[in-house]
Amino acid sequence: MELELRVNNRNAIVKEIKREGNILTLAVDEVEYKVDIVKVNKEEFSILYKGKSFSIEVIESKEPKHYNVNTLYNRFDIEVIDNESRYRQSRMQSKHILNDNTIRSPMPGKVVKIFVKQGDIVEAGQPLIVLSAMKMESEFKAGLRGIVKEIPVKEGDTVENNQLLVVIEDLKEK
Amino acid sequence: MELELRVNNRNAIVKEIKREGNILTLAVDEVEYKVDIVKVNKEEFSILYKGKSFSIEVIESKEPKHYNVNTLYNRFDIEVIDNESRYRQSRMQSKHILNDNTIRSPMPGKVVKIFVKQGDIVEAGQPLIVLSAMKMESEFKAGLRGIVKEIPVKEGDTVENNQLLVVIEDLKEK
Amino acid sequence: MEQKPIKKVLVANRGEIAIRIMRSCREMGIETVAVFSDADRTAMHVRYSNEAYNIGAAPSSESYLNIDKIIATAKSSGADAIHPGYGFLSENAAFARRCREEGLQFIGPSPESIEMMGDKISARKKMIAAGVPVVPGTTEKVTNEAEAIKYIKEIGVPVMIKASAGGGGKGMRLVKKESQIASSLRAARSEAKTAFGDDALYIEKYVDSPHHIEFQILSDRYGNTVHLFERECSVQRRHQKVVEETPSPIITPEIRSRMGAYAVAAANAANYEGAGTIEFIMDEQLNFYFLEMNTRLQVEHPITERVVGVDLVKEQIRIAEGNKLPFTQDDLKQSGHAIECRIYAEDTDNNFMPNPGTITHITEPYGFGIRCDGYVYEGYTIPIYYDSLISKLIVWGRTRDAAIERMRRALYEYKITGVKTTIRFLERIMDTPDFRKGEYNTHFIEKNSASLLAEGIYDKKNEDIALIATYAQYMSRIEESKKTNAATTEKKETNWKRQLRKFTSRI
Amino acid sequence: MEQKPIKKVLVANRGEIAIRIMRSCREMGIETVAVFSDADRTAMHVRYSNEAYNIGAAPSSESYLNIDKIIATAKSSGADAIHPGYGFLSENAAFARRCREEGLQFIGPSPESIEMMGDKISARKKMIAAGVPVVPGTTEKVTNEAEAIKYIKEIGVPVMIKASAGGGGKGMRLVKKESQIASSLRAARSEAKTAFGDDALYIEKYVDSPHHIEFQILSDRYGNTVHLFERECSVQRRHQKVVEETPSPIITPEIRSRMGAYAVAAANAANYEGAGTIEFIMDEQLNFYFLEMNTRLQVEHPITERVVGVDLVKEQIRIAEGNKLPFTQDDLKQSGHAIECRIYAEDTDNNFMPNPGTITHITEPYGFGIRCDGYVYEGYTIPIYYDSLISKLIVWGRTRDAAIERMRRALYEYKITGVKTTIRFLERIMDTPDFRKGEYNTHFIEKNSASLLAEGIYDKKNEDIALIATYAQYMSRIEESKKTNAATTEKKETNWKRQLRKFTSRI
Repeated sequence: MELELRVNNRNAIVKEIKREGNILTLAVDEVEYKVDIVKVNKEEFSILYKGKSFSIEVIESKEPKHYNVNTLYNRFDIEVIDNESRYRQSRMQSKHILNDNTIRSPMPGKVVKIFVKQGDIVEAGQPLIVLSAMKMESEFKAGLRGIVKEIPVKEGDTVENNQLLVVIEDLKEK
Repeated sequence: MELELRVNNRNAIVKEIKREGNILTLAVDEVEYKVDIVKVNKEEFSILYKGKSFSIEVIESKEPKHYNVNTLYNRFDIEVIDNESRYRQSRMQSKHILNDNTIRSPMPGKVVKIFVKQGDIVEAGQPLIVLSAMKMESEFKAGLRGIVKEIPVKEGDTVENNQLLVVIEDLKEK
Repeated sequence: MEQKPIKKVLVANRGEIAIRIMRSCREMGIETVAVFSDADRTAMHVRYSNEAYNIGAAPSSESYLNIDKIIATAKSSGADAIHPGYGFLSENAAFARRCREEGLQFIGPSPESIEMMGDKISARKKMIAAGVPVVPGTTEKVTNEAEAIKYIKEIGVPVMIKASAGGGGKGMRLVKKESQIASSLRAARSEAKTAFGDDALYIEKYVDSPHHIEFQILSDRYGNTVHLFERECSVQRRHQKVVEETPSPIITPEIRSRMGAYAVAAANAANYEGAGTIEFIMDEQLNFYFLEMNTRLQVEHPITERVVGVDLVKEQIRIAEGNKLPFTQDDLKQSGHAIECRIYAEDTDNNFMPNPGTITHITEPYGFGIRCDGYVYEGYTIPIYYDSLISKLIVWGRTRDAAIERMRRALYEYKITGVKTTIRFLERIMDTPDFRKGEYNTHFIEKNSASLLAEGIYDKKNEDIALIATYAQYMSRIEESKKTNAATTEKKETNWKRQLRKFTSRI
Repeated sequence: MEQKPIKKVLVANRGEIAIRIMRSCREMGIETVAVFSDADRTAMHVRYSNEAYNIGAAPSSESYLNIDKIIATAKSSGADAIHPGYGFLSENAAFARRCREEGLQFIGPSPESIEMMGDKISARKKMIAAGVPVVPGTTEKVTNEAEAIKYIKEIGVPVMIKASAGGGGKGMRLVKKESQIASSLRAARSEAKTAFGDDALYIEKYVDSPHHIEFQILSDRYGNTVHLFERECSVQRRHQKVVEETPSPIITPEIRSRMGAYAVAAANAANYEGAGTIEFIMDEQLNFYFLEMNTRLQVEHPITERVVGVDLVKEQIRIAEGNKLPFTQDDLKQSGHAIECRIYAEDTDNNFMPNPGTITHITEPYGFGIRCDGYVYEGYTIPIYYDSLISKLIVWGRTRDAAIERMRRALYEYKITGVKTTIRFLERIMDTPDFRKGEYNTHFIEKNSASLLAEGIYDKKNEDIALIATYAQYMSRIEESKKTNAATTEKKETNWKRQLRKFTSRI
């Protein structure tokens, strides 16, 4: 078995070499590991590697095929890369280019105030929308000069993490 | 929906009458309840009934269709009675009659000593087998006079909860 | 001595403080009533209480601040007292007065004391009269700009302009140069007007690099007041406390006893009843000045409980029942050292943006000298409407060093998955030399922000081990879902299936 | 003063005590090495340590008692010290001696002290010489039956016959009538021979309705010894402690200081180093007698830690490093009251039969004054080979009443599902009037067994609510499995599938 995993901007190949009971030999990229691994409950593993003991939580994230992995000292966000996620990734990257033109909510929250309406011309740095979460208000500003193309939310709406708030069409692009 | 549940030697019928959002109206035997019920995680429920708050754990037991149910002050062992378990129950009851003739382990443990062998005639009260669990040894005695019919374990064996240890054939029955 | 035992308490709050209050009630054999908003049906305080009632929509203005609804719930549930916790209605004199009018025991001071200490200017006056040192500044509300400019020039910059009705850093302006006076005055006034509906200001000499040190007091209704020593609260981020400890690493026994005596005098001047806190600011030369009084329980009260050995919530309740304090000042001693770390659901890599969401996993620390006052649980979704404080980790050690060592160990053990938290940030505070040495003031976080917010150094070996565990988890998950498939091949009647789906999507 | 810092400790134990020791090590910056048997690969101490090594088969004789293997593991892992915990090798002089020979620091007393105090008769002699009161009885091993009968007739029944090499109640017989002497002697001798390979006995005057009170001591290698006051351990079931508290509800300050002085004298007479416990029995008239010394950490040490404010494991390590005690007797005070409840995996309705098994769910108590030292976790299967103690719940209160109130609250919050535990039984102890009043001796459980073991009174309303919750859970489970079915309709290559199954059934 072979699996591609992504962690901290690194794409690593984990390849199984041999298995005997709990003893698993595998290669992470070019490095070979022989570990004693047991699953102690639904989300926790105990790994012994050269005598060192690692107690590791591997928890499914809300995002598909993402895992939050906690060791004693570090936290990792690890993604399983398969054909489906490769496709998603390439799609996301092409989206990323447009990021300056769109504002997405970085957390769940509530729309408190919208300063602009569709068709408005906005300057870079102009406040567009105010979000409130947990008693803290955050103001979001235009990243460039442009025309407000879309505002798919209204004041009072509750928004999810990463939800689209405002789309601006770059005037220079025209 | 209607469900038969068994708790503390009582067989109760839980019957759903009406549901609106979290508000569930149902009858437990003849008593009607209108409760506000939410599932807060995989194994826990919060029930408000006439203002009283109940935080309840409902945990699947190792036995099929059995639940360990914990409220703040009480613990219950509740069984779902369906056709399958009715059949099992009747089978168990017929087995129960033979109980005096068989010894089962009341806990997981290890067989330390077996005093008898197949074919031996034993008297009521005669020690048959010693089990050890967690540094404590327990001796099991014959419940009646009879012939040792079967000893499906041997010294040193690890046994599960409820595993058959010794079968004795009643001499009087002959 | 008029005593009236309390049998049932309505807790007009949520989150960790509601649970904390209910625990003491349960120990005292007192029943508890929870109130909750639409967003809090699954919250822990609802689950922990004996009774629970919905009091309105998610925004706190429509629920936790809804005086009429809370009073009505207290009466219909048969509660004889209300504990306000901190925040929400805890320093609302109108609420305390309503309780009194309705025959409900408010567990806290009288409305008159709340009013007197709630208004910064009247509090300042009262303290000056009681001989408690205050920061040099105006004793009357300033509404006239020319007057204000004249006064500031008199006492000299730097000064702090504050809203008289204020709190939480709103309507506050620091003036460092004379040229800023006019614009700062205007800005402060406009903010004060918006935030509190009152544009009255007052002006104080600004204390540079101050320490924030507060004293816990307890007063009964028979004029007895004790203090329970200090809490050092100088680790702050944007006027929000982050770490507190007691004893303060900087004050001397002589200063401690002087400050304690002033704290008692302040409480007596306010004709106080219950638990309260006298906040002081202290400059580099250890000069200290009364800042304000908090007429309620503080978030950081557990460090005092641990070092002095007094359950403050139980004492609040006993005082409200009309009992005398069960101890005198001489009975109270500080023993060892306690530290509290506040754990917020915030994204420290993203300007401490609040991070509500669902808790997917939680592992809490345990062992000698550890206390963890939280309220979130596995599967719980933290709502967007309220405070981002999710837990308080309190440790005790025989010495300050032992307490820091223990806090580091406890933070290592503490794991919350599903939302971002400040746990790693707090670990770094424990490792910062200024904190270790006890040499810090309210500028600590700003001063050390580079190291506190630096990118994590990942150990490559740990990363590979994490990848191996993820590989194993992924494989085992695939297998599990296959097993489930194999196990559930029973056929069910279609209509019945649909009914079930309807039901379970609701619970 | 010769000091040698310890950098890595091998913990030659398992269960809660191994975790407890590792926590203190981690706070001190000391690395930990766990050892485990085949039955303990998934045990918490393996997961909590820095390193972990298998040392043999499940029976402790082949693993946790395997001196050669443990010593070899310590050396190969580079540990410089070994902490034995309690039980297993903790009072094994040969093990302590091997450590010394191999250049490993044994965290505990010298083999000579262990030997001297391990043999009941030599310990008695030493105590008599040191002026410590002992129960009237033989000072030489008794092997001659006629002699024994003569001696018993001299001091008069009731007497207790004990195995000289004994412990844990084995080889012990109470003789109430002269007619029982001969048969009891024979039975005790035969049991002693089987259990310890040594049939030497000794005879003591039997103290009826005794209290079991012990004193914690700490000694450094420079002749300094302090005591950390008493623990009242009279709540016992078959000589197993169940609940412990400190201070003792019955002793006076005057008796406390006398007992403490004797405890220090006893430790000095044993030329002791490290943490140890002097056990006394006390009769109704508060006469007390030395019973034995435990030359190791006790299960119940946390109540002393809480009330005296000392981390005993850290002090053990510091003493083993060659440090002087950091405090004198005058520095140590008792503050408040602590109680420990031992939680066993036992079926209280079935003669306290051990109940190993898999933990399906666990909810632990939290809040002010609560400490929970456990080692089991959700999904963990408790093996059949070792002790049935799964957790210790320790609470503190300003007064004894406050501590009892808090213990009741904590026991209510504590829920362990999957194995039967003694939690409900402990709750009933807290509710028993004799315990509440502090009027109990070692016969407490026997005396109150009717109410302690009575059938639970079920509240019919609670039962119906439990049925409703079960109904909802059953419905929602059916729905979930249906959803999973719908979600996993992907087709996979057959060979690959088979591989996966092989893999995941092993992890």
